[in-house]
Amino acid sequence: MNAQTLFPEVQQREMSFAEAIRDAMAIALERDPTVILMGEDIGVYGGAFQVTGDLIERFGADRVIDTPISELGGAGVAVGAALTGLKPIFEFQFSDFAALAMEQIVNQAAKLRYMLGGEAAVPVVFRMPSGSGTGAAAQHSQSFEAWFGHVPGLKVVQPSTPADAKGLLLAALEDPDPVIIFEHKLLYKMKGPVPLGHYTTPIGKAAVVREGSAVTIVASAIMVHRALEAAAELAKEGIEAEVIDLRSVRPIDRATIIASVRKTGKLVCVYEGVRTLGVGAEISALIAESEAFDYLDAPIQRLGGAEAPIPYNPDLERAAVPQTPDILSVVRRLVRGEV
Amino acid sequence: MNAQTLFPEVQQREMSFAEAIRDAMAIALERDPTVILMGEDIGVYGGAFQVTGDLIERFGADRVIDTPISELGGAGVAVGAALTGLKPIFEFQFSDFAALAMEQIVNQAAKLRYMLGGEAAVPVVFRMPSGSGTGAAAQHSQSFEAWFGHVPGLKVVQPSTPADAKGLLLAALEDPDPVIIFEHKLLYKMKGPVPLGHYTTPIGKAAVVREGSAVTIVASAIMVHRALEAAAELAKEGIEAEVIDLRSVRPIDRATIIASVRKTGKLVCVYEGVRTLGVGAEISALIAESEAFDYLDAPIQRLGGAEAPIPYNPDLERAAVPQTPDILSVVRRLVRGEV
Amino acid sequence: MVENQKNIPFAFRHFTPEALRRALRKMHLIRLFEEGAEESYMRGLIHGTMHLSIGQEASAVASCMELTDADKITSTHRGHGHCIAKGADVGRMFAEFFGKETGYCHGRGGSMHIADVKTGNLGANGIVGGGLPIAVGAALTARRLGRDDVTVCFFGDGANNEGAFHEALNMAAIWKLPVIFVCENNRYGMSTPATYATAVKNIADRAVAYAMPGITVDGNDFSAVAEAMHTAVARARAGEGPSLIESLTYRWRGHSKSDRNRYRSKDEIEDWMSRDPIMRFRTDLIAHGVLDAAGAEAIEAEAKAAVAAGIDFARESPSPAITDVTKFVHAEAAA
Amino acid sequence: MVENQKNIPFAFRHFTPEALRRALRKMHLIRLFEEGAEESYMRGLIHGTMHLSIGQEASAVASCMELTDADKITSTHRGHGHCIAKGADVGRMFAEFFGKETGYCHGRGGSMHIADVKTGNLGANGIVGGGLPIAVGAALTARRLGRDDVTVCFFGDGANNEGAFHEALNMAAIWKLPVIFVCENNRYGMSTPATYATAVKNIADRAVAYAMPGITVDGNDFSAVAEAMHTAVARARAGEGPSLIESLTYRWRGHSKSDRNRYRSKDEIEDWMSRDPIMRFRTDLIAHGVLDAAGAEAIEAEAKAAVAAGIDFARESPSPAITDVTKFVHAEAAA
Ligand SMILES: Cc1ncc(C[n+]2csc(CCOP(=O)(O)OP(=O)(O)O)c2C)c(N)n1
Ligand SMILES: Cc1ncc(C[n+]2csc(CCOP(=O)(O)OP(=O)(O)O)c2C)c(N)n1
Ligand SMILES: [Mg+2]
Ligand SMILES: [Mg+2]
Repeated sequence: MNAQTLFPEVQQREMSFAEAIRDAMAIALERDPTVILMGEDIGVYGGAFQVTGDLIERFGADRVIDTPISELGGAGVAVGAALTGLKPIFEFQFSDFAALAMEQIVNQAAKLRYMLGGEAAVPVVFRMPSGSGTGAAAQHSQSFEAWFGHVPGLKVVQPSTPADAKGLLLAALEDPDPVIIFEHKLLYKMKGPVPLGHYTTPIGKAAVVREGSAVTIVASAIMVHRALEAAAELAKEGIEAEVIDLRSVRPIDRATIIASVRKTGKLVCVYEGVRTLGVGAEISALIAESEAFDYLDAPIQRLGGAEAPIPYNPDLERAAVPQTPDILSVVRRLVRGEV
Repeated sequence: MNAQTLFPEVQQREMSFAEAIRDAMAIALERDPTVILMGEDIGVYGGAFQVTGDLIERFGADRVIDTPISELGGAGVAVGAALTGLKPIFEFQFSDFAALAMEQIVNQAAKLRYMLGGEAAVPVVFRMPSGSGTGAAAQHSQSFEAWFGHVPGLKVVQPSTPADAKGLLLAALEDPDPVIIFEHKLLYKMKGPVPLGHYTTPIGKAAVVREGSAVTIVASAIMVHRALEAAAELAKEGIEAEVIDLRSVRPIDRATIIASVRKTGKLVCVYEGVRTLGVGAEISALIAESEAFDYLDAPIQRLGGAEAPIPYNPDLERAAVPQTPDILSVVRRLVRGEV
Repeated sequence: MVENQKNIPFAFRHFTPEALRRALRKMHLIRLFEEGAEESYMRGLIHGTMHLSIGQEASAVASCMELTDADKITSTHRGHGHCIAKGADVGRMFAEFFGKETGYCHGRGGSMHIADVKTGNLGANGIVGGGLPIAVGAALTARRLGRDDVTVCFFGDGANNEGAFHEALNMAAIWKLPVIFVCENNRYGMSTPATYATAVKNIADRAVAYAMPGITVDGNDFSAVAEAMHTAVARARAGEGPSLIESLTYRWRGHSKSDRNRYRSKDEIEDWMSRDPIMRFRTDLIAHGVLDAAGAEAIEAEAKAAVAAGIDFARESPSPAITDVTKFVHAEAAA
Repeated sequence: MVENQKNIPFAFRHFTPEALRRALRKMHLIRLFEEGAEESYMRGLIHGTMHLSIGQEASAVASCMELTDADKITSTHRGHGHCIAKGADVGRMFAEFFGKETGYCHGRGGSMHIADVKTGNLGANGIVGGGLPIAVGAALTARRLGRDDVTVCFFGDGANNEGAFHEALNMAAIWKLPVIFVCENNRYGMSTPATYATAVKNIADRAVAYAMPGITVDGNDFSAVAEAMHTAVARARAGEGPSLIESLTYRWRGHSKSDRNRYRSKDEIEDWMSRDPIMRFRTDLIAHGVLDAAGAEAIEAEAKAAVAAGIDFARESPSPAITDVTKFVHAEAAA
């Protein structure tokens, strides 16, 4: 429940994360005739995770377009459409399949404006169901946000609440440049209050979702919920953790993170992607080079995914990414000066 | 000239970086009948950068295989061949085109051993001409090492000298798992002493290429040379910089970097890839979480590529990646306590 | 006599009664395995999702009839049938689904990654089209090492629109590699009809674009598939290059566990179910005197027992140690 | 009379003399532009590499004859000819090669990225096959916005083996989009002969795999290309879907500046040079009375002057400010 996107005076409704995204898409399709949806099985099937749902019935197959199983070509069609006047929202069935379309996303979409000296724009949105926890093993459970976060020309967001999922998608559609949205699969069924109608959540802004003074925990996507759970537990022990929902990987909200670490002097980064060269590496590095460095009174801690593909066995799968107890133990050790 | 790979007692010859790689491939083709080369125009053309050169004449078109322009398929054929008993060395014409083959490299090659519970191996080597400086603009100048460095199951190296280029390629061939080698295009013509015959340079080991006590500069690929140039200049000013050639991005040599920073208390990372989420982020983070943290007496500095695609105009292109004067100025400011 | 011979379908001329009975057993085993997996899933013993091949048994088994352990297959997310057809043990398969250390992948892969490289099964694949270039690579190995083994590459109608299909078939063709591309056209890629997603009517017609033979067969007709495979395998072993076989079939179940079947009618499903490929083969076997009704029953009962034993084995097997998350990422360092 | 008409090649029946003269001018402009670029490169005025289309002028110009500014093209690394054929100004093109702020891409793109989106040139592309799906997307926009513009997608023989080719043609076909795929088969992808890399003899035969019309034409015959394009463009505008045209041609120069031409013979090159498409067209124009020798000379001289003026413009133009490295990465924030 990020302060930035909740407007108490605005009417809101309880929705799941998936419903909130669908609501955003419906609003966009309604408001702007140039918006189209593309993806595999997003029509009558309603999307692999039922995110597009009944939109094909409401907006027709001309605007809710089932593609063949052709990720590279499909993404490229979206890029070409964006380049010539449409605003496509392209759904990858799993973010893992974006590995097939890196050429169109990275070599084309991200660079066209620049290569063409500002004479073109590619306002495309790529939606990517992401992360582990569904028992789908190594090729259906990856977290690629660090890859895209490394690419100039892209914007990359990771909502953690239904309200942000809607607001960031609507912001992505207003953005004149390509935006990648990572949607954690385990969040799709999560419910939360969502403002009705059109609104945007700014891209590039993190949210302080819990204030505290003892330690800063920067978390992304589903890890925000684990961090909040840990923070509630820690509070019982007298440890007041400040929890920041990263929300945007590119651009990253340096100011919010730096301000928090200046205050707490301790930083823990929690993310699901592989630890090495993951989002936590960037957060750590931006603090280590910033004015907050002088305020740091302990090493920066990173809790990321294991250095392994995601395993199938459910116990191994859980062990492969940070869980609430892992956050608890690292914060406790940090606060006690054990690291 | 990394100490680890030069053996004064061994016969050596002056070779270019490209020749050293060709020498390694010739030795491998000679020694091991299961080694094959694959890639676009690696036959009579000799490779876009003339690395394979005359190998087709020496080993025939059965072993030096020109592929159609089919990066995804070509890489996949190499993966399938590796899975069933060959040791393919697959050349991407430019590393940028690996964006087309991420699926086979990342979803298949990197994960097959794990997904199959150790029952299979994919001993493939991917060679990737990389980096900017040739006036080839945004789609032919990227540095993707951070992407692959983020992927468990892969090993990723970046040689900076002819001797290491040969030794790391031969080590990659002996490795039972997939290895990605980034070859900086501007290094291909660089000459240096190369031991004759078969030898390997260990994957996962950085090299201290200049000792010093005032500051640690960790650099990779062509940046090693710029760092050494800067260090020579700094020495005249009485600043003794220790220069580490990273050589291996995955696994990264934590021990060597930590030991150096414990000694110098100051760290500058210099790399050509985009600054955000680039290799320097990982180096910074590993120090900030390590026992060297307590020895740090200044913020960690990162000098990476600009947050932009590589531009065509040659002056802009140079401005887009770290140059020797940039290293000089950041080290001077760091040593003077200005950051 | 020659005339008579011609009226007998290929399979009954070509295979020994023993081989045909083994084929029937495998088909039953596949069906019962899938049913056992489905039930285990319902009972919460299996995690994740799975893609059942019920209805496609004839295609899988007939495709593997002439393969030895040295021959390779690459399979798909819907790969249980191929796996059994190539000779896998259902106990180790169930163990894998149950995430156990005794599974084919030691519990790391699950349904979408079952493989048995040693006997030539290079694995299921979670990526649609992922196995296509890998199969070509396996065929390249055979060529390079001077072996005469062939690789059979299974993929679906949906996969035929992936770029990997095009690149793989083109390379196999220009290098005349010993690979047989078997497209199991079960009319849908998830919810998307092949008639919508594929520009051409018969996927086998795409063979023209690679100057290779292409043939469309009734994938529920064991003999038709076996005959097409026989020709293609012989061609491949003779060094004459690849072939494309389109095997028309149907999956009775939804795409995966979360499918609500909104894209197809109940009538359509029932129509296909009324033409069960196993019963069809069994009837043919009896008609050609390969076995009698009691013999068929015995084969089915025996398969049932094997499945039950497999599930027991899986249930009783140990799980991997949680501390072993990073085991198998790389080869163990030589001790 | 009807009989007579039939003996006259399509172009001379279909286009006005004025249009044909403009076409000749464009062909000369392309040739002279390429020569000017080559010379500037030799003199160190141009950085990087470049891919010249000398020898392929008829194909580029004839393909764009019936396109308006609303129609789109996607081009390739060998795109100078397409760019000029679609109406680009050679001064701004040279300025781009010289890395100047006045260039089409303000010096950021260079030869491989020249585009002019406003007049429908969506750009050259450094990625072989990169433009194929983009072209399909442009055609989708036209359909969605109810416009009748078409997109012409240029690509090479080498590109036809990329997966992107397959995926793009399939989608264009199933959605019946207004796109014309023009494969300029100049016999080589870099050093690799199409006869080696492509499994099928005529690339146009691959159209069968997408149930679209496919035709192979002599790409050095202006009229033949124009006629095939006329049919395909009419089909596309009428909403009947895409076509594939294979235009057989040849590049006189090496692949890029670093090519040593080891994969082809001097004889082969000379043979093609002796059949210069520009001279062929010029001779035909004179034979059909569209202009006389003096008129042709005048056109060439005028093109020469335009190229010289373009080089001057480029040389005198300012370079971008070095501090502007990150300008154009994103839209400027609204002021
Ligand atoms: C590259 C890729 N895209 C999408 C998916 C999701 N997906 C899994 S199976 C499937 C349908 C495949 O259809 P088909 O090839 O016909 O095989 P079938 O399921 O019918 O056996 C899809 C879209 C995937 N796993 N990989
Ligand atoms: C994806 C990709 N692979 C490889 C290259 C390197 N390359 C540039 S042009 C070229 C040959 C292209 O051949 P073709 O499509 O026939 O076009 P032509 O050069 O003959 O005009 C190659 C291999 C590239 N730019 N992009
Ligand atoms: Mg199917
Ligand atoms: Mg060509």
